Amino acid sequence: MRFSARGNVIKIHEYQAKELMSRYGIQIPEGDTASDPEQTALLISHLGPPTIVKAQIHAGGRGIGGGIKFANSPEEGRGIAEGLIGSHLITNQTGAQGAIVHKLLVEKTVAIKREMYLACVIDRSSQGPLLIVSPTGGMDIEKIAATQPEKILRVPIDLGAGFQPYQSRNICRFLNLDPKFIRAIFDLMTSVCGLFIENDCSLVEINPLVLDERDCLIALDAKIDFDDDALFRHMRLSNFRDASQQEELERQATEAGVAYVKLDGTVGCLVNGAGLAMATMDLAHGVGAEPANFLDVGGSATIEKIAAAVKIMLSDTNVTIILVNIFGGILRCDILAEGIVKAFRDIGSTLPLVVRMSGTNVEAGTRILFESKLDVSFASTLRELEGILSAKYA
Amino acid sequence: MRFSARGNVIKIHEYQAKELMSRYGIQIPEGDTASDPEQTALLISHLGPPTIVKAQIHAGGRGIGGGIKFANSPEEGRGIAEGLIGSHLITNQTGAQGAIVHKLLVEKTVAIKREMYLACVIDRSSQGPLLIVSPTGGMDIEKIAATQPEKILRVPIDLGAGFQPYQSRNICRFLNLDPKFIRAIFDLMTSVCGLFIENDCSLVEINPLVLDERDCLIALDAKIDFDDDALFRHMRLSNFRDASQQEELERQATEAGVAYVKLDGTVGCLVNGAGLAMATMDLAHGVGAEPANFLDVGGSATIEKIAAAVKIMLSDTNVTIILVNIFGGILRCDILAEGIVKAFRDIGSTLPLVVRMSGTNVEAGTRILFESKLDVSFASTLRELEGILSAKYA
Amino acid sequence: MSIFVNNKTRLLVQGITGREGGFHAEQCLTYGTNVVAGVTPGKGGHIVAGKIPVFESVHQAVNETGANVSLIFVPAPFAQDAMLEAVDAGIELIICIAEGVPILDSAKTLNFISKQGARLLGPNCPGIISPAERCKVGIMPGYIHLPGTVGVVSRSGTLSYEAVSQLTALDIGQSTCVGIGGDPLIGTDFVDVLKLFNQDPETELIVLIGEIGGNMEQDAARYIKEYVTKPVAAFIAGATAPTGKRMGHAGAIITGSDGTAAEKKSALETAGVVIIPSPGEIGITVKNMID
Amino acid sequence: MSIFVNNKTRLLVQGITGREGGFHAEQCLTYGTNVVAGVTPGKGGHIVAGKIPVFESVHQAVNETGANVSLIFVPAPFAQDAMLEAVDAGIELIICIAEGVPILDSAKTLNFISKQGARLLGPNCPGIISPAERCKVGIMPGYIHLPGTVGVVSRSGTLSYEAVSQLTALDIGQSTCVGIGGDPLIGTDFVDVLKLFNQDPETELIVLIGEIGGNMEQDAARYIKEYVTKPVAAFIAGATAPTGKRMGHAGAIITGSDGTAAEKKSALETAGVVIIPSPGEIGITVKNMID
Repeated sequence: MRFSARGNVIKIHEYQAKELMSRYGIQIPEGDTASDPEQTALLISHLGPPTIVKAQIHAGGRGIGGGIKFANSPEEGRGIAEGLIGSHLITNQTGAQGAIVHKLLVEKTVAIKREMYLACVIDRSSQGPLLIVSPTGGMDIEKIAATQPEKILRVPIDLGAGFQPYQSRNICRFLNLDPKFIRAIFDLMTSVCGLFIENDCSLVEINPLVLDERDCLIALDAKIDFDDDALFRHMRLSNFRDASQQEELERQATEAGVAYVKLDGTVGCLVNGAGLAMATMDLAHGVGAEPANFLDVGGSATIEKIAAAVKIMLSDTNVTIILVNIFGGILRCDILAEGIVKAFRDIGSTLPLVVRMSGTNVEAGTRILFESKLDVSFASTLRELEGILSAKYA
Repeated sequence: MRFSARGNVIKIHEYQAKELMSRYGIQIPEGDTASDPEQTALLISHLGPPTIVKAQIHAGGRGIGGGIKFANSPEEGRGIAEGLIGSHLITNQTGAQGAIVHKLLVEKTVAIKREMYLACVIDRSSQGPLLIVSPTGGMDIEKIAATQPEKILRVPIDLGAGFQPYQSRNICRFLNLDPKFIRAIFDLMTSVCGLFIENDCSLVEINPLVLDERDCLIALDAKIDFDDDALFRHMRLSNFRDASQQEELERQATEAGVAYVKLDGTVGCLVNGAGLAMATMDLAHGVGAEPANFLDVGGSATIEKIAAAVKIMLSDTNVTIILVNIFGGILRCDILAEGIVKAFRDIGSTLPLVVRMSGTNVEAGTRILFESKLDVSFASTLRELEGILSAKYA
Repeated sequence: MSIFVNNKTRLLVQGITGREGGFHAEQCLTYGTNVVAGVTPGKGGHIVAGKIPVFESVHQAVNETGANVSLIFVPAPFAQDAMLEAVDAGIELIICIAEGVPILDSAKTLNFISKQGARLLGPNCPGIISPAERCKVGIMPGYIHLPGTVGVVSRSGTLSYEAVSQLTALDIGQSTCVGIGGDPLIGTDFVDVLKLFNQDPETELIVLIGEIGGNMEQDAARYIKEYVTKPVAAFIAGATAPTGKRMGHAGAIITGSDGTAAEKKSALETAGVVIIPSPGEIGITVKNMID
Repeated sequence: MSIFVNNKTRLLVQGITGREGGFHAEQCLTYGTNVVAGVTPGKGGHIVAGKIPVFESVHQAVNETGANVSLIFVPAPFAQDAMLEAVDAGIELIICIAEGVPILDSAKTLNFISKQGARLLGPNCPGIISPAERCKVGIMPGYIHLPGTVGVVSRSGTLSYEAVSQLTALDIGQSTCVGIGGDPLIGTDFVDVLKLFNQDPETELIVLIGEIGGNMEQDAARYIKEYVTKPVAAFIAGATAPTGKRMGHAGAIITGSDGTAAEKKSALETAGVVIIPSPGEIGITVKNMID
């Protein structure tokens, strides 16, 4: 899962990714979505078995988790749908609570000759989009990168000139595809690059990309992530939003516009700056105090935003203490302090706070907290903070 | 006029340029084309006078040449059309023979608040498209450049990033337009850049670009030239071709695929390489022998192409002598010689030739010409060539 | 001496009439920076902080004031436009504070910049400060800095303030502190800064503050091993971050094996870098290296 | 010495199995150039001229043979692809012979090249030759050249052969002859070449051959006036060409006042350049300058 300090996260389902790919001329298996067992059975009889039924959740690992099943008849499909729809599917990426299944993607199976891997991401060294291809499909690309790096080809795309024919020839050769596929590969890569750039994606992944028995290149599975920061120019992507797939506190954080990741510990961490937030978590962990969350309130936070962030932390019932570590730059300590006080008062919380503030308007902030009558321990350095926390968790 | 050694020249009429601009969202005056007086009158009554009637020919200077007239009634329009359609309009760019008028563009007049200039060309120093704007519209931009260079703003476009908002602000300020036009200027410039790049143009010119009384930016006149070398990827532009607007010999040259420009002298010049061709013309002029043409047969010429080029020269009745100056690189002298001989034999011409050949396969070429029994004087250097020509024209 | 900025810096602030822009322009001015101009379209002719003239465009500002460095405070969706405007107007060093710039905007901007020969710091960075030159070009709190000989370079803003505070508290001054920014695509990276620190006669020790995600620290390790002759201490944040989750910074997501804190620390250690074990021990580690 | 190419040049020919590519690859080889590889997709494994191995891609050719210069003979519509492939594979100097490359293709290629730090000569150029190094990388007839100390640079191919012939006929040898090409957008211009000739210890005199259109000759004049310490002679073609008509070369069209032969000659004359009055007098003018 990915989070943004701007609170504008859109994740999309496989069927939506495939729909978008199809609009760019990328071939996808014949199929459609179903929301209940009856529709599923109807769809299968319409498509003609054998079919594959895929649970639509915002997490990977569905195959092993039981979310992808073959259906050789409408009846079998109905049974699968009855088991899946409404259930919480648990995979290695969902966490213990699982993710609720509302929709199934039902597709006609494809007669596969070969499975390959294709993705497009942003590359730091070439400062633009990068295509990643591998003749080994269906596997986790990170696993391939770790064990068979020679099986991965990286093809940088120049934003001015676009994907080039020579790159298509190189990819074909690398994938050990017959030269007759050079044109098809060119068209596919041009489509993937167009989709990536025009929609401000952060990831377009086709895994596996398969060659079927009719020699067509088909996106058998599809994953698209977007650059949260560019969503302002793709407002129609909001239609893709599926609130049911997001952890409740993280959903609230998204709305409040703060970067929040829920973790399993008891120390609520309120920090500004991602680096300092991570360092603060490292510090807590170092003295045996496990963080309950990552939370970066960002630079230009308002009182309301801080208050919302604190309330989200406080509604995590595991939290027994709030650790505040702020180094004011753009964020001013007085605004931070007011936000904290507002949240504690609104909720009526009495949890203890350990606060270390520094930087812009630190005196005003300290005064506000001091006068608030909340249970605050002040630290003036990180080592003092470490000491206080260490004492509490000793 | 522009010529290409590849023989694929497309020039388009004002009404076609406006049609293309309109497809890119650029506003043009309300109007349509008419091919006869009746249609013209009907169009005027449909649009509602006052209207403007513009002869559609492939040359500028129409205003002074009498090709642009106001029509305050359908009857007046009919009269104008009767005078223009089928006539040869002579302007300062057509030459003495004029250009035939087949079509008129009839437009509703625009209530003009301001006239400005806008063009897009390729710029050598920024290595990409360049917008040229001026607050002085309706004039020849070269005249403005010569007399009021401070009235011209040059705005380079980055091919990767495209036209930028700050450039729109700068243009608005330069044109002394109210900031409320920043958005309209941004949209217009983005359209012009898109049109230029997507159609491989070599020139997009809107002169004048006018601001009308409703504060709309309108392309009152429009000119678009294409990059001949990129026509292979814009085959539909062939529909724009209007053979009636091209000088006959130049049209034949276009078909034969040689670069040919008809001039007024008597010395037919057959040269390979544009630089050497111009130098040869300079040399002839220097000894009082005026060139009848510029002709560059290009690099990889075949016997047929050479023969076609020679025939074009020979069909210019002013020509009394053929001057051949070839320095064989990619072009081989033997192929050249065979082409010349073929053309002279096919036509049965007896005109004298002065030939200077050098470079690849020069011996074989010389032998072919020598054995052909044509009236050939051979020169081995440019100074010898100069001497022979000088003697003939003394 | 210092790197990137000094007392010849003539600073322009883009977005100067905004809340953040105005606040920080004044802070820079107060610190001693030569803030010569501001730009906000539509606000040309205004005066900020009693003396900084505001212009309609960067071209005008550069023509009238000779500005050579620009600090950008415009909102992220307009950052590309502001950066390109600065490059186009001939600004040599552009520092983009904005957080949340679309990554393709950064890519296009970097492509344009590399063609034009300018330098970008950021986006999503706190800026640069050279205490001895009294030159602060960024949003860091100036008062925590002390002139000295330690060069600090960091991907994280607040964590670099933390580092500087600890150094200053121990009376260890800084030559220049550079925040390179937390985005996955940035204009100036660790290697660029290490190169300059290594050449800077005033810098005697380098503190590098990295974090999980990407492989910039590994690149830095390779560079240090081969070229850097000065002692380097490094802290890497995110040792306890879970895999596959994005920790705020767009650049801070661990993918596969090449983004973990452990791997980065090990690469740096191999290059002879002193690893700082805890974020509270940055200052003391450097002190021990000096003593 | 020589500029651009020398006996360390390891030449790759793209489009080597085509008619022109094959013919000229062999001509280069015969002249003495170290032609190490050819590329034609679909023809990998072939051998040209009895010894030049053909590869499927430039990357393969570079890996296997260490090629560092590429000569491109592919048809114009495919030239952009070929040039970008060469840059991407790490070729340092790319010479594009193709005539008729779409100008936006050239623009995109040049943008990419300037980012990657390679050099392009052309498109639409005859190439380079250094007689003393027995290195010919282009389509010029090799036999007309003579080793010596005159550097020749020209926008026009055949006109440069003419110039060289006249020099050689008078026993005046050439250090390097560079055809920069007749397109309006080219990778290497007069100023780039003048700079190198001016630094080259073996070049004692420079012949510049320009033509109507554009303002590259005026730029050259400015550069010569300020920097060039060696004598320069220039011929400008197109004095009799009519205004507004394109003389074959896409670059050779006079627009307005800044493209005429008269203006160019006057700019060069002001810079101390000897103007060659007639195309037949290139050799004799240089001889008079030397004597």
